[in-house]
Amino acid sequence: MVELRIPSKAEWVAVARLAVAAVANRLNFSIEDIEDVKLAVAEACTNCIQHAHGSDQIEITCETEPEGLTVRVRDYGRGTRPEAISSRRVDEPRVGGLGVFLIRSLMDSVEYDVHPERGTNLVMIKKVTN
Amino acid sequence: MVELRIPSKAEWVAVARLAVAAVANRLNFSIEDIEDVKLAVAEACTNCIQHAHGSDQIEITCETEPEGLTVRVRDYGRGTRPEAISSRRVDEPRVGGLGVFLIRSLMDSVEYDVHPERGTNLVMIKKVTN
Amino acid sequence: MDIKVNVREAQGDTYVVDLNGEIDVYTSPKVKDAIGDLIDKGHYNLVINLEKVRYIDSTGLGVLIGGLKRVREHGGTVNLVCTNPQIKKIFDITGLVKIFGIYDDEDAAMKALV
Amino acid sequence: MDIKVNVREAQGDTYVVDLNGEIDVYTSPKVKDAIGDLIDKGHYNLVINLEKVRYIDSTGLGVLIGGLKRVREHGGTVNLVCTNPQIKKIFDITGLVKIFGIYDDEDAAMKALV
Ligand SMILES: Nc1ncnc2c1ncn2[C@@H]1O[C@H](COP(=O)(O)OP(=O)(O)O)[C@@H](O)[C@H]1O
Ligand SMILES: Nc1ncnc2c1ncn2[C@@H]1O[C@H](COP(=O)(O)OP(=O)(O)O)[C@@H](O)[C@H]1O
Repeated sequence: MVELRIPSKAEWVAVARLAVAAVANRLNFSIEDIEDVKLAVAEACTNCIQHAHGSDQIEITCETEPEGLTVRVRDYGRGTRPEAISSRRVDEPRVGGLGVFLIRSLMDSVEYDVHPERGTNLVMIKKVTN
Repeated sequence: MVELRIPSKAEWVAVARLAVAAVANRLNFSIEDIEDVKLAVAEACTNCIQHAHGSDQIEITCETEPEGLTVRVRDYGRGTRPEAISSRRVDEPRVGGLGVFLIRSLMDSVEYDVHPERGTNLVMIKKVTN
Repeated sequence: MDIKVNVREAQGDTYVVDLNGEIDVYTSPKVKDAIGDLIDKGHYNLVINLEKVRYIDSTGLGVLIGGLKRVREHGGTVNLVCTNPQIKKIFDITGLVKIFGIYDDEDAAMKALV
Repeated sequence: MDIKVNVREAQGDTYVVDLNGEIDVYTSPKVKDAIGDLIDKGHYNLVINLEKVRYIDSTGLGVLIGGLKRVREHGGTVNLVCTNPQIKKIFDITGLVKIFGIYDDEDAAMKALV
């Protein structure tokens, strides 16, 4: 298991996505799959920074198995209502609301554990296809 | 502070050096400086893997300040005698013994805290020059 | 991990914004400022060249959508140049292909403006 | 993060080992095996082409030194092709420039063998 902790600040999101991409690189993923994982991790971290008020750190853990990669992203900030974690496509130009949608689209399994005080715990899995 | 924990296995050293390089990228380092930091971190992790028997994890932490980057690499394995952490140049072809020498050459400050049971704690600093 | 932004005037009253690097939550404010400046100065027909963008996330998409909304209020438009397959895929998945004109080269993006 | 190894026969009884990628504690065994195989088969004059190597650490250096030691026992030698300034610096710092013949292109490394 690889564990990473970054400050909940915009400048460190790139560290998280590059580290997780490096982990994913050890599995039999295509370049496209690795890009998917990178973006999903970045979206999850961005949401911690923008929405999880009161949390100063983000914890990212990666578990690798031959069949796939499990990434957990969690914060300890004020969480949201489960309904907020919905996702939508864009039919008219509206800013925002794409992060969770992208996470759900790019990963094979996405589970949000949302808690108003304990923060948000996201577990997502990308499967190795070939 | 950015914290990373990897299994003490050869395949994860690349994750450590890429993550630390990404952290270093946020400071005003030259590309050459970033390469120096990358190699020093990799050498430190390689030594944990090859010499710190009984430790299954390596902890890497990065602290950034405008003046420079402090990287700590520590294991919890069987440590060595302080005299072992010496360094040498190569005058005849001999395999091994270059890791600590490179760390000392590439970083601006290197401190080893070596303990036979508690493991090895390496603190190294790279200063921003310009 | 960073973004370079370059703004240049093209034919007519169109402006081209060249982006080079990665657009994420950290770098997108720089892109937002560049586009906002152009719009503030009354330029409503823009080509944003993403050919050298290796990575974009939802905050980057948000900046592009925000720019498009603002120029549309003045009858203008934003066309994108994009060839990177991963980034094209993101525009596809999010349905943004239906909202932006996305072109393979700057010439085509330019012609489609006027 | 990975290494590609390609071995090819050149003029005389010399062999060229092309390396492409990063040589570290994880990937160096692959390089060691390729060089070891050549030596086991009685080839003692080698050019190792590092032009496409972006990164090398002390385990990679150790593999090169180990190869050199073995061929020298048979009167052979290992010449390196290396242009990357960071990697040249590592050979410099460690004093390995004095032990290896390091050349800017394969032709020069080849000529210096014979
Ligand atoms: N880590 C988190 N902590 C608190 N709320 C979150 C978190 N992640 C997502 N959310 C909620 O989910 C909503 C949808 O997120 P997203 O799709 O990324 O769009 P946006 O961030 O633009 O609102 C957010 O507005 C927020 O209410
Ligand atoms: N993390 C560590 N745990 C235990 N011993 C260490 C550690 N780091 C360095 N050493 C000691 O320092 C010595 C010199 O290391 P180095 O210069 O990298 O050469 P090498 O690894 O080839 O022996 C090692 O042989 C080992 O005894």
